[in-house]
Amino acid sequence: MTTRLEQPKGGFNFDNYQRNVFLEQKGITLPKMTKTGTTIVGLIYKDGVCLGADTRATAGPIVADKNCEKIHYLAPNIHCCGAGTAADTEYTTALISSQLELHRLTTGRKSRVATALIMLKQMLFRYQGHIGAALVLGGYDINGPCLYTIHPHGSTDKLPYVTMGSGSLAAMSVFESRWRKDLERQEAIDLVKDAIESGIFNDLGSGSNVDVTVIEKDKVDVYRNYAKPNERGQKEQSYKFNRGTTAILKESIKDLVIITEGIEEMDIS
Amino acid sequence: MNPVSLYDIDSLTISPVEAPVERQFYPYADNGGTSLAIAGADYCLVASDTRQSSGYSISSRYSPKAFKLTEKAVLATNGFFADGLALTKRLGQKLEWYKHAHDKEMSTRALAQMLSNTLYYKRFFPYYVFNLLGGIDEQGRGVVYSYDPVGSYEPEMYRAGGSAASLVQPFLDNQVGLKNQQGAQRTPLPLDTAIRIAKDAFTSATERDIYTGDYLEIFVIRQEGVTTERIDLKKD
Amino acid sequence: MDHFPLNWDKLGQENRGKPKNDIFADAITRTQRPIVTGTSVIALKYKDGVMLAADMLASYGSLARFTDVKRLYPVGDFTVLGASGDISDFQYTKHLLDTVMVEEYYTNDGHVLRTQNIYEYLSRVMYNRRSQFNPLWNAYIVGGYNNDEKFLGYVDLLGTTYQSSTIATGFGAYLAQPILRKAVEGKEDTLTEAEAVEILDSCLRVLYYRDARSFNKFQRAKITAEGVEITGPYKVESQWGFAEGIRGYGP
Amino acid sequence: MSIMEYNGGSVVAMVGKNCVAIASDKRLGVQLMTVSTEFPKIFPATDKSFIGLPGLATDIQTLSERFRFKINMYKLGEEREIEPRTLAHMVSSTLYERRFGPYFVEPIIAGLDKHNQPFICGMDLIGCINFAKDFVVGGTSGESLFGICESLWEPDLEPEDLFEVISQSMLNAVDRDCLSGWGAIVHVITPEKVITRTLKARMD
Amino acid sequence: MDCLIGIVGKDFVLTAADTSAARSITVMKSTEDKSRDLNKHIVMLYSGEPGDTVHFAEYIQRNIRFYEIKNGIELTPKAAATFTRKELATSLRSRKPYSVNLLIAGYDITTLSSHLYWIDYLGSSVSVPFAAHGYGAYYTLSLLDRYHRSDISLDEAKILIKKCIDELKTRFIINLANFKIKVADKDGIREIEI
Amino acid sequence: MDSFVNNFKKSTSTWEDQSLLDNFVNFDPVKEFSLPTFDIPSCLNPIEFLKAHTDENSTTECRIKLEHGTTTLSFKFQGGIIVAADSRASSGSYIASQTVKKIIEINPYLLGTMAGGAADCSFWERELGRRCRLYELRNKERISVAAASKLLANMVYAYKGMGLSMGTMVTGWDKTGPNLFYVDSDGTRLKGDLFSVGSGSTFAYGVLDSGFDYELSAPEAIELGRRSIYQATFRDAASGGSINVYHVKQDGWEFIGNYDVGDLHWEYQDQPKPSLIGDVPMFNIQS
Repeated sequence: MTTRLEQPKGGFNFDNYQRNVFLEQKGITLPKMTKTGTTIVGLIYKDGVCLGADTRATAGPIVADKNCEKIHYLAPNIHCCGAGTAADTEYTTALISSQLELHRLTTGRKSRVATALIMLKQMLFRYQGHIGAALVLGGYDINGPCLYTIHPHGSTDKLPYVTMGSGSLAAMSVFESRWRKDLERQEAIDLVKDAIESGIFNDLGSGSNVDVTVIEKDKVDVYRNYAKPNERGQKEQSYKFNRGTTAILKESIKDLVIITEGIEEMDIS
Repeated sequence: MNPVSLYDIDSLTISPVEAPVERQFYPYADNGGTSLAIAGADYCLVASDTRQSSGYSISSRYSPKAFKLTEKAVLATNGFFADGLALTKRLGQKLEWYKHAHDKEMSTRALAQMLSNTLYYKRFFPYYVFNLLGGIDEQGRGVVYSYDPVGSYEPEMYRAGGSAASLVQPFLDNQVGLKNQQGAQRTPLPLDTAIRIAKDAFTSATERDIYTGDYLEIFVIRQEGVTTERIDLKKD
Repeated sequence: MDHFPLNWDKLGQENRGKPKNDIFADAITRTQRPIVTGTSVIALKYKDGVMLAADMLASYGSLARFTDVKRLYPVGDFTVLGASGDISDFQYTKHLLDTVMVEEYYTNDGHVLRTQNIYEYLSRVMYNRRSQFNPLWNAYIVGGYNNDEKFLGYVDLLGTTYQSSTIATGFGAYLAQPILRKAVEGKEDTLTEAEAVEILDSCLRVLYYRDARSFNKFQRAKITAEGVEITGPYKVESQWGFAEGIRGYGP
Repeated sequence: MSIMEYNGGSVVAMVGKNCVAIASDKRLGVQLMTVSTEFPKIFPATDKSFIGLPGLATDIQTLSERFRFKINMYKLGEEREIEPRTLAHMVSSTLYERRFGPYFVEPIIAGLDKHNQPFICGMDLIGCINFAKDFVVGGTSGESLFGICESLWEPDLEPEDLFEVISQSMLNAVDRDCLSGWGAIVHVITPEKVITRTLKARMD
Repeated sequence: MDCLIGIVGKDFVLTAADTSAARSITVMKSTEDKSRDLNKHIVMLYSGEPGDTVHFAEYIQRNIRFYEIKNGIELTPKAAATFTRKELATSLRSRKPYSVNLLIAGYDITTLSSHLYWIDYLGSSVSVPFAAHGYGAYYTLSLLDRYHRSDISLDEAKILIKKCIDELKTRFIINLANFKIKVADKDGIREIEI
Repeated sequence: MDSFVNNFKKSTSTWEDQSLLDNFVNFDPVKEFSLPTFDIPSCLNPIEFLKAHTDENSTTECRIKLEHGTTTLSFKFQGGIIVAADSRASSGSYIASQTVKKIIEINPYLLGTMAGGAADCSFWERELGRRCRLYELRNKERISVAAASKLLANMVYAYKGMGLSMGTMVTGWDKTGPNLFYVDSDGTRLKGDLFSVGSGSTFAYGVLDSGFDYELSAPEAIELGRRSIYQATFRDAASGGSINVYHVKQDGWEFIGNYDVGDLHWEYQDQPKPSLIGDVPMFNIQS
């Protein structure tokens, strides 16, 4: 009856795997994870890269999150849109982001988009598609604007305009008919917005708002909810209840004592 | 009575295979969509969104799936649209025959039972539809009948069906059925409140169910006849 | 729909609705699947009537087998049937419709089948074949113009039907429909013929770029008060120089 | 039957005006048989934050202990209470660590941060955080809860109004779900106090 | 097919376990004790995969004994249940998990109260006023709901458990011939007849 | 070759072939007692096809969720028969309805109960009602409960293996006195004194057996029935809603009442539990 103090160590933990297989053998089905059906896009314009994403996260047919953030920060000059299993895109980008930070600290140089690309594709390839992250990677480094897509199995693509996710075809139809070389900044943003909106209105896995991030040389603009084409209107009536509507069996109240000490507390957060 | 016929299962033992069987072909699809019906003292409200989808694509933004069957009844079908349409056409035919045979329109109560039987006669190859039948009875009171795909039905005061049924139903329980509310006044629900509740139920369902949206069609059935109203829902 | 990106190339009609646990796995008498297939048909309503367009390719698997197949078929004077999916089933449907039209003609009572009637007939045929587990492996668009009324309807192998001001089958449902909806919704009664042609051409171009089973040889049907007019074969202009200067797939 | 439905149970959390509320049902079942009606799924994390853990009962217990351990370790190491947002990330990484052999819970966190700002969030079973401004739900009545919360919730509810809204949402949602219910418990957290109430519910 | 029942009374816990050990379609033995005394005041009833059950029960029994020898403290029922739950949940994550359902019944001499813990093979543990495992639960739980009170006396509890056993004898398809009844209270564990 | 021939043989299973006149105009006396015919899907194994769509554990994408889950009971006592049932219909874990009438009034002197597939029960018991009425018209005498239950059993037996799901109790009072039969879709038909059917039946049996006595007074018997269903709804997740109680008497059945379990629980909660020692009445009967 000894107790070991568990210290967190890196990497995945497969403790539960055996058990879950055992449960599955007993005829129990394992649940779904939150996926972002998603439309994500990116394009290269005259002075940089413009990334876009919708903001709907789904769990099956249900919208789990109406305004989630799908454009992730990787480095000051690199951002990355994620589609697929939501937690995977979240953690994959976070992991690579921290590695890039360390890399910058070690080398004292700005991160290159190619570095991020290689790190991402090697990581995804290592997990053979089990990490379900489909990414659009964009950034600006000494080679100028760069744009890549990375598939869950680790294959990559390099193109001037790309789309991913379940709404990729809807978005691509906009790009294919309106993209041209050397767009102006505002034109690029508008095109990206239109592509995302095409996904939002035609693909059920995508919805809500448009997020846009513009990366230029030494300048990144994050437009969270750049367009909100789907604001919910006013409800017909309020459904406030009279107090005491709900029947109660028991009640207990815990008062919180607010301590104000003389010494200014040091902000350590 | 012919005793043989009582045990005669010939119609079942004939090999039903008449044509080459298709391996990949799957005869059903789910076209999504939600409906609700509320019965009032002298009206019945049937509301249904008009999105028809297949997979993650919207097939049509305006493809109504609630149909006026008689002057006193409206049927909302959710599930597989082709089955719903086939069922509606079949009911329409039967109602026409009934009219010619009896020189009157079928009452809503009789229609409800007929719908149940029609569904049950497809017990072994069911229509993949979840029906709501809303109407007014002989006394002019609102009635709602809800069905499972093979024809089990019951009269109710309010009901939601379709892809967002489980999202809408608790709200109706609370606001129409006044469930779990202490000291709630149980007065008959006026029509305008019912319409407001229906609209809010659908705007809420549209927020969370990807298969519900585009337009909302509200049928109000009263003694004087059926009126229709169409409002916009979100299109994402 | 499976939205795992690697499965996306399998999208479209041929993979629709395969049961996950295939109970018929060891009970095959004959496998039926589309053999020679046509890809998307697209259609829209505009000011003067209805327009449909499709390419002229019939593929045999991934082989571009026949390059001069007419997939837009006039039925009567004011109706056009656009077909995607199995070509032989389409030819059978043409035969069925011809028979109906001929029968209607020789009753000689002056009554002509309107687009709605043809559409209704076709959708009942499709639903009936589905109910017999012996579907016609197609997705059809029926467009027509009768008594100042524009008609555009869709029916597929399951008997699923809908009407809309813009319709696209096959891959077009993903690639062309967004363009069509944006350009047409709300403008059904104001779009001129020239604009409609331009919209269709831009859809066909995108489809030619992105649909691997498409072909740069198209037909376009126009149904107006004057009747049916089928134009083509014609090509759309395309540009493939977008990735100039891009080398490789990575850094 | 899905593993998330094996024991049943649901949790919901909502934001009000300078307050948050979190509610859970009390059932523990084995598939359709109810074993206990005294099994709340909400655990206090700090004075002003709670973790709700709907899902498989054994994982609820394992994780509640694990989080208690981690929260205490944090307090010992940092000499301060853990903030709800920090807690959310801690829970999330604990879950994602088991990406390929997950715990079957969908945690929900509700609390007030050090500036007494409301914070709620929900997660899927591998730790994808959903930072919501209105409400989050989890468990077997998830769909029903989404629907009714979407209709009943409105911004800036006072604590007592928030209590009514969350209670009515919970009660009506679990009444449409076989596997949740048999009583409910609600915690309303305000800067001054934590009000805990046990609701009178249908017991079928 | 095992059946375990436990009832918490005012100052005691009453448990019953059937005594038949079956294999395939044969009853191999009809006097099998399906319980282990964890210490003077705690008894553990087990059912589940044959082999796993006894092995796991004795493993827990020995470990709790070891703890007591080492530390000189008797575990409370709650502590014993928590320990057992954790061991079970851990074993479930191993290559060869124990598939055992348990009832842990005991009298807490520190608080002078009686407790019953229901633990299933997944490692869910819950404190309940009465519980049953196995198919028997489907017949007896409603009876226990109907008649159980928190201040039930031992004599009444005995009648109640008799009612449960009688119900199983009438309705349950398998003939559970005998039951072993145990009581844990402040004086320790003892077997009784009903 | 067979399949080739079949191609040219006229199909018998399409619905167009059914004459619509059948339902309204033609009257064929032989048909009155023949079994209804149903559309069967033209695939190789229609039973498997159906199972794949209606089975609880099927993973097909368009699963047809049939409503199910129930506790029903009925028992004979000196004053007749008590029939009681809950009112919940669930599909999956979603509660589709809390107000199902699971006791079917076949006619003024016959009752049937509903467990298993709701549509199966109501359709076949309606059909049974029709046949009983025809019997009555033909023979100027009511059908016996035994005969009625046999009719039902024979009808569903013809479809055995096709996926019907029905567990019902047919009760009534005929010349031989009160009668109670259990009939299910396997074709089983049992005459008995006390039955409970459905997912919560084991829980109901527990309370029922312990409180049952043939000599119970009518109010006591009614209370026993109600109590047993209540205890089942408490433990069984698929049972609940409200309790309907019927009493079958010599001159037909009487509807006793509908009791919402939500309120009943708190009512029962306030009542003291029965003592287990001594000869104390088991129930607190009000009025």
